[in-house]
Amino acid sequence: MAVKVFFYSYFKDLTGCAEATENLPSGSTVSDLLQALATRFPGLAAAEKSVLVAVGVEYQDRSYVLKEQDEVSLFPPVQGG
Amino acid sequence: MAVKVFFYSYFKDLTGCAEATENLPSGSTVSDLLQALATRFPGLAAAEKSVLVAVGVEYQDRSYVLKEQDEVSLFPPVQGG
Amino acid sequence: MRRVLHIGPEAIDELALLSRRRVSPDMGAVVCFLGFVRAAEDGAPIDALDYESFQRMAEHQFHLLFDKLEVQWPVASVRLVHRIGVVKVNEPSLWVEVVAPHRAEAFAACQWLVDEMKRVVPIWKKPVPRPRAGTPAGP
Amino acid sequence: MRRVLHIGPEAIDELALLSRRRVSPDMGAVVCFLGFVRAAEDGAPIDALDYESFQRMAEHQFHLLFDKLEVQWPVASVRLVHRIGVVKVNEPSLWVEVVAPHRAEAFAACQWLVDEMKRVVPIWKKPVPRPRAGTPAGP
Repeated sequence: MAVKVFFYSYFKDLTGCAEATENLPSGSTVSDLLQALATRFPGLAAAEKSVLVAVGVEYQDRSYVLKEQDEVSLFPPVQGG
Repeated sequence: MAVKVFFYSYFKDLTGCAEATENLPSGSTVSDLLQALATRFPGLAAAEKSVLVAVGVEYQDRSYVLKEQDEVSLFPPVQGG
Repeated sequence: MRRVLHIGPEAIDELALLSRRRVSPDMGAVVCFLGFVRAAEDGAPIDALDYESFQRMAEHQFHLLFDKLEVQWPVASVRLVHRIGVVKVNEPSLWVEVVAPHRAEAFAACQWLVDEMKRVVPIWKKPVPRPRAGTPAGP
Repeated sequence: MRRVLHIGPEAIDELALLSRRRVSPDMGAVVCFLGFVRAAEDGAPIDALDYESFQRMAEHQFHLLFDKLEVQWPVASVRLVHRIGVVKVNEPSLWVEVVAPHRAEAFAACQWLVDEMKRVVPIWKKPVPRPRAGTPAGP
């Protein structure tokens, strides 16, 4: 299945793009997605521990099972205010 | 010695006046003053436990030894804001 | 620390106060508090509160609090206005502003100041009762 | 509970926000917080902060916080404006106002909201460095 991924803040610099699509076997988790992305974007791998993950507009943890059409956002710790 | 006393808030209603002068032996304390005033203003006696005492613009407790020219203010718990 | 204190009968002019705010470039946080007169006092409906102050002592006690505040927190500015006399329901009787480098100290200092003020500053309030409709005036 | 939320690039217009404040007669406390951009970020002088938001999620997360706030405290109104894009040093990036019956809950709710926002709302900042005088531009 195809999962759309969006990057925010300096993750756009680490990956060189604002969004990407990753093809994953069905049943894949956020953790699987992060592994696939780490291969494709080595810059992202170094930041992996601090990556926050949202699916749609909700936070999800690494065990979340992805579904077709899910829009995943990856970003560093937030810093509003 | 003559000590000037000022009343604030509903203590003016209890005593019927905004200020009074009390003659006390030298060496008298705030406690002595309150006793003398309780005789003169029975309405004040009932409120005695909650009376706050200032000499000039500073809070003082009941053991404070009064001096000639001291201006004593008596008032109930404050309620600003 | 900048200190501005006013205790007086004028309505609190928030816009004028805002226009005189000074925040230096190393300050990151401003906390303001406004206290409004509520429609009921001790469960009874009121029209207003009538505030009285022992003016000279109130000013002195506020400055003692400012002294303590300055020692406890790195506050750049504190401004406080307390209205006295009759303040109608739904009008502010108290306005406080604290400017500090970070939010934690701005919140803490502002809240502490209001709490302490209510403990030591000689100001009192008297409810101005709301006449009950249909109730004839007393004897 | 009244909720007003705006996340956008416009300068925060405090006077306009004040003019739209609503305090019902049973409310006794208003607490406002303003966050200003400070002249240094991590020890280095800056000209500004450039804020980015994941807009749709930021709005959703703010509303989740408002939901939680409303359960914890009897707040009548919360209004929050977060500026995004370039915000210069000494300009506010955040404005928050909480209206509640009493001061303790107004302070607690306002401070909690700012703290939680900084934990969960997807907004980020990038320093816009201040060019050092006499330093030639890089290659």
